[in-house]
Amino acid sequence: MLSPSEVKTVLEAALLAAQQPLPISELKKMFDEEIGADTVRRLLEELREAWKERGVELAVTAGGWRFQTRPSFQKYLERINPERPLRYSRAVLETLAIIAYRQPVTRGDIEDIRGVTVSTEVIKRLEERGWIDVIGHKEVPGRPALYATTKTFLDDLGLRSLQELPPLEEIAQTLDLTQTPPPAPQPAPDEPATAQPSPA
Amino acid sequence: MLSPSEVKTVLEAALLAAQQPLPISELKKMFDEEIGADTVRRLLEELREAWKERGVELAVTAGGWRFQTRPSFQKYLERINPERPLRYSRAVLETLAIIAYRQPVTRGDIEDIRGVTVSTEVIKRLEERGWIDVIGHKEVPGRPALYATTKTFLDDLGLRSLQELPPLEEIAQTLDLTQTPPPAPQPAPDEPATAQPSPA
Amino acid sequence: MSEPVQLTIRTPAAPALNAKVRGEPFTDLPLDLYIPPDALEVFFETFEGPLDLLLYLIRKANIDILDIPMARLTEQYMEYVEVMRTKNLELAAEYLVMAAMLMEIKSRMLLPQPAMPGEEEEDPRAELVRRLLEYEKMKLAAQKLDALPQLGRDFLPVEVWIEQTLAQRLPRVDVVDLQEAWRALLVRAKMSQHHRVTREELSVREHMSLILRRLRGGGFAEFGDLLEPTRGVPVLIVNFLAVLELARESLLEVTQSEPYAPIYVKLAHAQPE
Repeated sequence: MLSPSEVKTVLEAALLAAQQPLPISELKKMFDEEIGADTVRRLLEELREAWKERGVELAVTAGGWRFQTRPSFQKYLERINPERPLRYSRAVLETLAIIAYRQPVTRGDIEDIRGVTVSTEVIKRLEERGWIDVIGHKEVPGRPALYATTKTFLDDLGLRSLQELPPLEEIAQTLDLTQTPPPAPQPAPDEPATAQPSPA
Repeated sequence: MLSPSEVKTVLEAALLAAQQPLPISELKKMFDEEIGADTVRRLLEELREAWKERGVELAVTAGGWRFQTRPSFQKYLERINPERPLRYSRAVLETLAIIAYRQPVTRGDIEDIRGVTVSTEVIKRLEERGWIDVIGHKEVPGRPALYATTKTFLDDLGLRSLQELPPLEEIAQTLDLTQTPPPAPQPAPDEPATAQPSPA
Repeated sequence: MSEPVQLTIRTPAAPALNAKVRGEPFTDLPLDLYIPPDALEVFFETFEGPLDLLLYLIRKANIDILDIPMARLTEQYMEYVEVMRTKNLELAAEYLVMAAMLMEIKSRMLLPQPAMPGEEEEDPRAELVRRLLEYEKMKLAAQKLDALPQLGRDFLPVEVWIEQTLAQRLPRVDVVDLQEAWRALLVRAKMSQHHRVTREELSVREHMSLILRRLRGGGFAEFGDLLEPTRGVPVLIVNFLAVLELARESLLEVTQSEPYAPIYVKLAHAQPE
């Protein structure tokens, strides 16, 4: 039979090692003896009290109890947890590129170009980011939504207009896919040569 | 300017939140003030002392300092972490031992020592665990891959370096058969029965 | 072969054997080794190969590994191999190679020995002994490695949640990413012929989006207003092309009640949203 303080030590170890918040019902499973939810809760409260002055606190979330760093320690921690820049998947990036260059487009158009189905998830992520929206519906059976990029998209990428996107021909040429060179050096009428934004 | 006890609180929070062991050089980066490696080490030792009676301990491995649960608490924790790595077969363990103690080795070297072919499966399991990797190729026909153990291997077994591997048992005093054999009947070198880990 | 397998191994002591049958360790083997046929397979599976089997025979019989009686060892080894063969157990080629090696060593032992020890001639058993010792070392090392506390199996890493005060982090995208994405599409689809989009076309497409946005309410707009003539000729032309393109793609309805009357434009089948 474990003493209350031993139970508390086990609870602490379990919560420190847990990958997600643990509800009391789960924590109770560790003990052979029938330990009441009330007892566990009281011990957790004691633990919380004991961690009060530390850089890590015991918090209750929707999913249960978990240890988490205190927000005020963030400034130290982020120096050694350099947040790896989040990246969109290839599916998201390609879908975005197609909408940017070929707008307005339907999901079907995107699928034609990518050659694979486009998941709702991908579209939703771009919509939630505020980078694309539905600007109408194509008058074909099913009336598919027409997507276009938004001003937020331009702002977030530091572009004044879509014309500042790298010209597609250039991209194609670097691949040596186009046989015929462009007929004349193309003077962009309304854009200085330096307008292409340099990525930060 | 942080007081030593504040620095200790930050160190503790950082180590509790870290995804992998942190070396002192990394821990130092959290502080604006120039805090010497010696000071950090002393504070870490104090922390280690402070955690002595808990279910979690501060350990030092090849990669640096890490909080980890104590093996004696595993019997409680595994009830709420039902997913556990499978035990490795003898083929996997012997292959690992040969790579650990004789690195860098080719698959051919491993086969010579074990006297049986080494399946790709075995090598793959160790690679997927992140315990071994290819560090080069031997300049012989076929350029076979040379395998060595990784830092993850040391970290996962709680070792600071290969020097801390369990010493190889000296089974016979000499391999030189031209010398006179040992006069006394050689005791069976088998390990005591308790040394063999009992399968779960 | 229905009769029980009878193996005779003269063995003064039975050292620890790392073999298990049905989870029960083989600790005390009788001197006359009898293994029930159904346990035999399990028994042989506990060997990791010929070296492992040889080591077992040597240690079991308490033979000095540095002075192996080759005739006896070879005989016992062959008995096991024979049992495996007669029981139709899958016999790895390595066992046969080892059998050949043992016989070869045995026959070389029969050759006249050099008069004095320490001469050039090496003991024919030297290579075998070297391999046996090395394998035994590694076998024991493997057991020791397995006995070390192992992350995930015997202990867990501590990794508490890092509470973020900052705004939710979002993936970064820059122009180069889009360029790369398009390049990837080109490489995959080799679509350069089909999708040659010029700078002008892009601006047309941009204005197509802008016009659709303006008409999203569902009402009519006057054609002339859509063209935004006040913004200069390039914009006017681009807008004109955009309206034509939209009409061609049936996205716009263009109506004119009579010649020279104002032209009105609205979304095709605009539905109040």
